[in-house]
Amino acid sequence: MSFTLTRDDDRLVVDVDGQLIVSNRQEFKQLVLDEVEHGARLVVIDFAKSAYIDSSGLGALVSLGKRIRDAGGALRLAALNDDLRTLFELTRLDALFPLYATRDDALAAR
Amino acid sequence: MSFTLTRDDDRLVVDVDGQLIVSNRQEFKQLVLDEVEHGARLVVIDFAKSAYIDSSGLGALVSLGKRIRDAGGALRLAALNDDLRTLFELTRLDALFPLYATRDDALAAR
Amino acid sequence: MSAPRHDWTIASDVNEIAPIVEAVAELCAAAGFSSRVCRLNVPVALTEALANAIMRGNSNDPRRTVHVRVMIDTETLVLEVTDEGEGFDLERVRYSPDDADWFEREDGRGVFLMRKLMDHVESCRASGAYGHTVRLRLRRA
Amino acid sequence: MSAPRHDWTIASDVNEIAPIVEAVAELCAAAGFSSRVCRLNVPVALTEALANAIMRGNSNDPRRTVHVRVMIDTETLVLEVTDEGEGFDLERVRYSPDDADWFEREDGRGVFLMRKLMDHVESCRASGAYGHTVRLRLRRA
Ligand SMILES: Nc1ncnc2c1ncn2[C@@H]1O[C@H](COP(=O)(O)OP(=O)(O)O)[C@@H](O)[C@H]1O
Ligand SMILES: Nc1ncnc2c1ncn2[C@@H]1O[C@H](COP(=O)(O)OP(=O)(O)O)[C@@H](O)[C@H]1O
Repeated sequence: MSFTLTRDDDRLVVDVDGQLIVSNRQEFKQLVLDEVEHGARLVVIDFAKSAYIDSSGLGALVSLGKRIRDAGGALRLAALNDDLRTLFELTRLDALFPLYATRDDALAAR
Repeated sequence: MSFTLTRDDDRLVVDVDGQLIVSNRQEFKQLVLDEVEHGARLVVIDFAKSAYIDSSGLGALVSLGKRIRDAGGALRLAALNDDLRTLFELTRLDALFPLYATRDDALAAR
Repeated sequence: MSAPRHDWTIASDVNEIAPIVEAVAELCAAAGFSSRVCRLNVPVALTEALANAIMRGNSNDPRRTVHVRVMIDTETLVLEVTDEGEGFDLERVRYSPDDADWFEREDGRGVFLMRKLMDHVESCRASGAYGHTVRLRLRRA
Repeated sequence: MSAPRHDWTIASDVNEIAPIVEAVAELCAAAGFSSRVCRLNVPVALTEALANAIMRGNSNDPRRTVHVRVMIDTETLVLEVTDEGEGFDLERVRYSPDDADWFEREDGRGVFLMRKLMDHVESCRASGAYGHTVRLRLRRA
């Protein structure tokens, strides 16, 4: 399980390698919030290497999204497999986050 | 499931064909008590064709035993398979009833 | 080919007990439980649980039903018997041969026998489920 | 040859969750449940139940343990997660996307997800058993 952060100006991409769940939600939130404190405004979470997420992971995304929007930024999710998409649909949280096919789509979108 | 009663003077043998359980305990008790009312004093229950018994069946035997002893008679159990023996041992009710190998043993015993 | 039946809903009538017990004993035999368990432990313990569900839980009310569910895997057999009653505190049922009237009372040996014949007996009224359930568990010897 | 493990006792530490979830998903795969169920429904629902047992039931107290039991037969998967807490009334947990703050609150979606991913979720403090158990049930599709 690891998070890889790639920062480019005010853009941050976080690769989630493994599952974003209760045991790492705090670390994940803290890593992203630190970057937001230091100027990141477009945050893309890349789930290409992630199988699923639990309610804690979803909750972390909800609260991060709010914090980032409050800072004038945006949180975008990319490369979700079908199972991950299902979780966002079941919880209707897909209404809250734009879901992109790839990180590049997410970064390129207006 | 059936009970077959064989009466010879003050001796009664009841063949239990099937399981003596909650659904037939009343019928069983009534059949035997009727015979006791009409003079049966040595009552032998033959379990050769019976696989097991439940707590209702055991309870019926306990209360019958008491009624028969109160009438000056005796209740004896015969031809119990291993499973039936186990049930009497687990509940320690083997202390209450003499267990005989065959109905003839039960009838012959002093 | 369909899997054999693993659950049943019956009316609150003690005559419903024997056929269910027979079917469950067959499931246990098919799952490889010992013949002793299939002949003695399972039939007697299940008969007790069903009788209590019908007579105690459902007070013999013919409009109430009893639900039986069997789970068997490679290690364990679980029998669940659900009635429509209020349930009871199984922990407080402690009647045993050490009690003075054990050798005189007609009733009251059902829970004792279930405990002797199964590895674990529990009772619960689950939040999120209907009714009251007695759950019997037996590990393969 | 011994049967794969079907129950575990773990400390109240969320880092214990992932290995158990993986082992259970493997049991489900071996039992022939669909890969979707093994990848999504079982891991997420079990993670929720374990997280609640550790954090809510046992209040993260390291001296308290959580017990997990898996039952799989030809029709049904049952997961039992037992903590040492007082339990709770699952019926009263009804938080859903229809609630005003659903899209803002960080917590509170665990039970909702378990219900969506499993066929049946129940909670009980059994008389005759230790602790409080959440039981998840899923029928094979
Ligand atoms: N399903 C049930 N619902 C409510 N109470 C029950 C149930 N099963 C058992 N009990 C209670 O536990 C007591 C003991 O049960 P048991 O040992 O089977 O003896 P018996 O049923 O012969 O009295 C019963 O008398 C009843 O009060
Ligand atoms: N094992 C448990 N023991 C006690 N309470 C629990 C347990 N599981 C859940 N709860 C209660 O149910 C509530 C809702 O749980 P859940 O939907 O998983 O959301 P969350 O745990 O994120 O608050 C919890 O806040 C807690 O009050």
